[in-house]
Amino acid sequence: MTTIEIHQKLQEAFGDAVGPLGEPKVDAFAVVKGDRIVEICAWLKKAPGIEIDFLQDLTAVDWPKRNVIEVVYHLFSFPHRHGIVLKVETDRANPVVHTVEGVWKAANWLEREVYDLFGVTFTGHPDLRRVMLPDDWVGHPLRKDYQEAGGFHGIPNLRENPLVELRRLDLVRIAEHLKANPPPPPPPPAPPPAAAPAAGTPPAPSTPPAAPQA
Amino acid sequence: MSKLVLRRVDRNNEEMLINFGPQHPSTHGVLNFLVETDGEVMRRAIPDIGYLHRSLEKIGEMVGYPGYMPYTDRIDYLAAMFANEGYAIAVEKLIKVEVPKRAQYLRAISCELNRIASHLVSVGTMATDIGAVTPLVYALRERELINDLLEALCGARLTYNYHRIGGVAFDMPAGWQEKVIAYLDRFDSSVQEWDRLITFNEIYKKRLGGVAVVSREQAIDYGLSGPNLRGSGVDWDLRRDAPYGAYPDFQFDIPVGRGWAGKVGDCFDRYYVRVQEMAQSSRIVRQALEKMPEGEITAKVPRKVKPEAGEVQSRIESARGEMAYYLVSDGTERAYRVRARTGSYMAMGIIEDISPGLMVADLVALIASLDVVAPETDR
Amino acid sequence: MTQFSFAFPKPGTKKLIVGASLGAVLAIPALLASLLVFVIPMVHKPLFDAFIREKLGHDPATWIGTQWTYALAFFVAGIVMFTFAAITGGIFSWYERRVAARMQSRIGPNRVGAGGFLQWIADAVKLLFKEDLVPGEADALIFRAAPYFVVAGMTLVLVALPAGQAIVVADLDVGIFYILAVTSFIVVGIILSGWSSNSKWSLFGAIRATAQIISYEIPAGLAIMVPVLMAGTLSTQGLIKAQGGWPWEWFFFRNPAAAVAFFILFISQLAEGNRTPFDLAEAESELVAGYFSEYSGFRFALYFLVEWANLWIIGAFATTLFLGGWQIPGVTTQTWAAVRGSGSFPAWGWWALQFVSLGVFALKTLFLVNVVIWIRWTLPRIRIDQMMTLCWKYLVPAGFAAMLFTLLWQMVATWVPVVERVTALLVLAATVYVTWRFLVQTRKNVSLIAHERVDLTNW
Amino acid sequence: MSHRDTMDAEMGGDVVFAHTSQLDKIINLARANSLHYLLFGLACCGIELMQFGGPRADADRFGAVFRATPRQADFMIVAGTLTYKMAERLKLLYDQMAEPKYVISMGSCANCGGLFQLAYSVCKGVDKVVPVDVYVPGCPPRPEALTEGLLRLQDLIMRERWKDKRRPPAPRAASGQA
Repeated sequence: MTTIEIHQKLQEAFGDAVGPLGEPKVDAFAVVKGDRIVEICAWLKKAPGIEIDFLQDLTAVDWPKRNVIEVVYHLFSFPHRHGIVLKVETDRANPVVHTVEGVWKAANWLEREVYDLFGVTFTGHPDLRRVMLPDDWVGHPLRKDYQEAGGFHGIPNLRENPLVELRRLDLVRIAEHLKANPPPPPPPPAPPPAAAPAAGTPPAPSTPPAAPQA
Repeated sequence: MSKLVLRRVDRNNEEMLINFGPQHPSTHGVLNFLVETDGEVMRRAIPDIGYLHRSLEKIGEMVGYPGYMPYTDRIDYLAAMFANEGYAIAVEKLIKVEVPKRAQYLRAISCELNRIASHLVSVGTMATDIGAVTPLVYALRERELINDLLEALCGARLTYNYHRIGGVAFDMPAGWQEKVIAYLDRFDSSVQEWDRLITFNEIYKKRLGGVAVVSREQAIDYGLSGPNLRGSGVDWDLRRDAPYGAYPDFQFDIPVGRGWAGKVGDCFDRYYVRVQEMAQSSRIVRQALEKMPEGEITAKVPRKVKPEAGEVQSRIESARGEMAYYLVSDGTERAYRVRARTGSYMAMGIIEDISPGLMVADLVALIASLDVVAPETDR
Repeated sequence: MTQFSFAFPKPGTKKLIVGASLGAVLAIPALLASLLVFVIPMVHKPLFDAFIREKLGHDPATWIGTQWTYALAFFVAGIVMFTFAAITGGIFSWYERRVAARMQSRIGPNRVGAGGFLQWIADAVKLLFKEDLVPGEADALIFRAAPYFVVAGMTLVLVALPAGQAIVVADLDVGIFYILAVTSFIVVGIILSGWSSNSKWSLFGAIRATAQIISYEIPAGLAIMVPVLMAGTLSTQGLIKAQGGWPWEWFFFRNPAAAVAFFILFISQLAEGNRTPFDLAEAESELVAGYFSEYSGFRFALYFLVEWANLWIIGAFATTLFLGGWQIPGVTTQTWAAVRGSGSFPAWGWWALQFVSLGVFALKTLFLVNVVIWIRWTLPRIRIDQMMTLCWKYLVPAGFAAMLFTLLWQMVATWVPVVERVTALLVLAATVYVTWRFLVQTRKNVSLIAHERVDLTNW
Repeated sequence: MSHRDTMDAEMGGDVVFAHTSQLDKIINLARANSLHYLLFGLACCGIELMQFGGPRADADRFGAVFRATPRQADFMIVAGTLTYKMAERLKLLYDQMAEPKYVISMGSCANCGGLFQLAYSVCKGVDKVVPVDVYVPGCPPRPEALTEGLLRLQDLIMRERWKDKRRPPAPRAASGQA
């Protein structure tokens, strides 16, 4: 059965809860209403000709312009070797979806990751807590508007560009040398300090192993 | 381990809580298990991951399509070729580019050699976790030779960055084919040597037979894939059942768990499936080298990869199960969302539910047999 | 900038280092052997009285200093035995790392001295200079005392363990009983170390080690009963004297049950020494480092010393009981008396024969030590419940059966003495055949891996 | 430039290389030739760390045996990407090691955060958490490069004087913000 046939069967069973099948810009998907997702998945798992028994992937995509976080379900069936992609659109301010852990146990950890990185709360989840990030981490990183906290537990996030560091050491040594033996003629003009090279991408510049002050 | 978890563990403190710590010789990489044991028998092993979370999916959104290729190596550095190939196939699907035949063959060869290397490490560390140190060094010796071959091919030992969008980076150097054939002759006798050394060792079979059995339905329900799925008796391999790249041209069979040392789906099955897969991979490489066509090694791909808006998912059979890349593009030259679904992450999900009743020594065997590694789990 | 010179780049020094360590490779075992042969026999009463009478010119019975010099002599003998244990422990640590590396097609330590022979000295000196670290919340007193229990347990065994015809510190007539009693010191030390380091891993390792060592003392005891029944004495020297020099006169071959008892004893000794496949206590991959995971510096060196000195004890104990100890083939007690000659001090021939008896004993022990090392780097580790079932469901019943069979066997042997000689030859033939089959199989396996060339040149 | 007997303090580590007496040489010779390293393989460099103990670049030749507990380790090879969540564990383990302890930072991820400069969860360099003695460049560095790092560490140890305290107690992180 191809994805289109599955989608027709879905629309017969659930009517308007299942949105139209997007035109296949490479992969087709169907948008589904959030509150009936569990029924749909349970039905897909038990429907005679479909039997989708393998939750291949469950992830999320953040669309700030449409103010929505899509939870994407990639489903697949081993016996029939066919699959379909379902999406649930949740409000970006307070994303809530019911868990499908009852249907497939694989959803347990996938949903925990989506909660950790996107902040989508899955009601009914047995053990919803952060899986990747430390528990006292602030914010959900994979959202588009995530601001980096600039360090964690006092460990700074910045590394000064090594060239700047070495440049400064040269200046210190030259000054020291000049002070040690002031040359009779006027000292040659100190070479203009090279502007800190603007790194191509906007990431924070990196410092070398900073010398201790001791 | 967070306070939330401690609340879940019952507080009559009759059991002992141990941190099977992030820095532990037998947790592959930095995985942590809070193990609640009553003496030797475990009540529960709660996995705690994230010690190697390098935010690869966030970087995917900041770096251009071609720029993300070196990062895919780090998603699973033991099977870096597969990560490259998965990402390359996903982007090629997105920009609808046809990869020339020779490039597909080179991809298949490099991937299968990398599968052997990855299985060698997995099988070797499993033997060490059960207590025999010598097999690990034998595996490392064979792996060192594969490192030389792949270094001759693409210049790196571990993080290859060999595949490109639309093909491969370099062609085979002169004389490389004979070197690979010579290595495979040696490797086939080494696999038998390996079986004599450890696989049919009485203590090894006793330690792994019938331990942590994962039934067929459980494996599918928890989303296991690759050797873990085939170890439980499910005959499913993406290379044969959803073929991609050059795999339709090769004949190879898929080893499936048959309960060699106990029940189907126990630790020994998952282990022995990997040993047999290594032999199959060397068969594939031989066939690929014989039928290697001439021709271009990369298709015409524009300098600035700017796919039109849409989304795609590519699925390949990596050494640790099914690796799928889900790319969403919004028309710019940077991906809008990059998602890598990996086999180890799903395998971590099953550990907490199988571990009650096992002994601490069996937890080590279970982790090794599921072949979970930190980079794939944490991404 | 001055170029900093490393410690010994000067051309002459390298030859000096290699020469010195080659000398050490020969000198250290020779020094140990001569120490044993010349010092230990002097401690026994007849020779010592003769020493006082001739050399010091006093009558041993009446002279008040006899007891003091006697105590001094035993003190010297104690020091000799402890240095012997320490140095053999060190040499075995180097030897095991080389053999393990060679089994894993690696090279193993070869930077310190010729072939890395002085590696153990480097380890010991480094561990001496480490920080004396006692974990904060550890029970400091017991933490510091624990290693010395283990070392005491190991050293006391050497008192009754023979190494040559007259080379035994004290030939107690309850030797075997004493050795079994003293090995339990090690268990006490392990429990203390596990408990006092106040870390879950150490406690885990200690409880496992205790369960293992205590439960394997039962099959060991039963297996020891077989040679004791055959020899009729508990004294270690007596046991060896009851066996002859030739292999068919060893207990191992004279009684089929003794062959079974040998394997039971060997397995139990492996378990008591925490050697693979029974190294559950310090399981690298499960318990990080078992009961000594909180120890560092010199206390950790003591644990390592005991682990490797235990190798010698495993080998010596099994050789004494089953493989005819120091009996030199063809040399009977008459020859010993003849060589000793009259007069209070034995003639030079006697001392030379002592060297030969020490050599025979060492050869057999080192063979068994090699087997232990070989097993360690081949077999995986068994689980704790399997270890328990192996002990209580297989070894203990087998031990009882062997003991009962020996009782019957003794009666048969006394009625028809030729039966014992015939079975000895039969068992010897069977062993030779099995060894030959094993070597053929090994050569076939090695030839299967055609590409594998054994390269012993890169020392 | 004025000739100075000690290595430039700002550039290299803060260990003063001074004249070592004959006794120092003997002690250091023993210490340099039996360095046990702590198993701390984090990421890809961890696999090269396994190869470093493997058959070809055999660490056992130099007397370097891996130890699982920090108590019995002389130096720690931080091999791989250090994330913030792991940084506290690293500090804990470093403090548990017995005193004459050293750190080899292996791989560019450990040296300065490597190719994960954009990552929010990666600590940019191990020397923000523990003082580092030898930096081994490479991603991942070859086992031979790590052996070179080990030899550099042995040189470092050979030149130390035993009587003066080796290292200021405060780790670099406090002064990392140059």
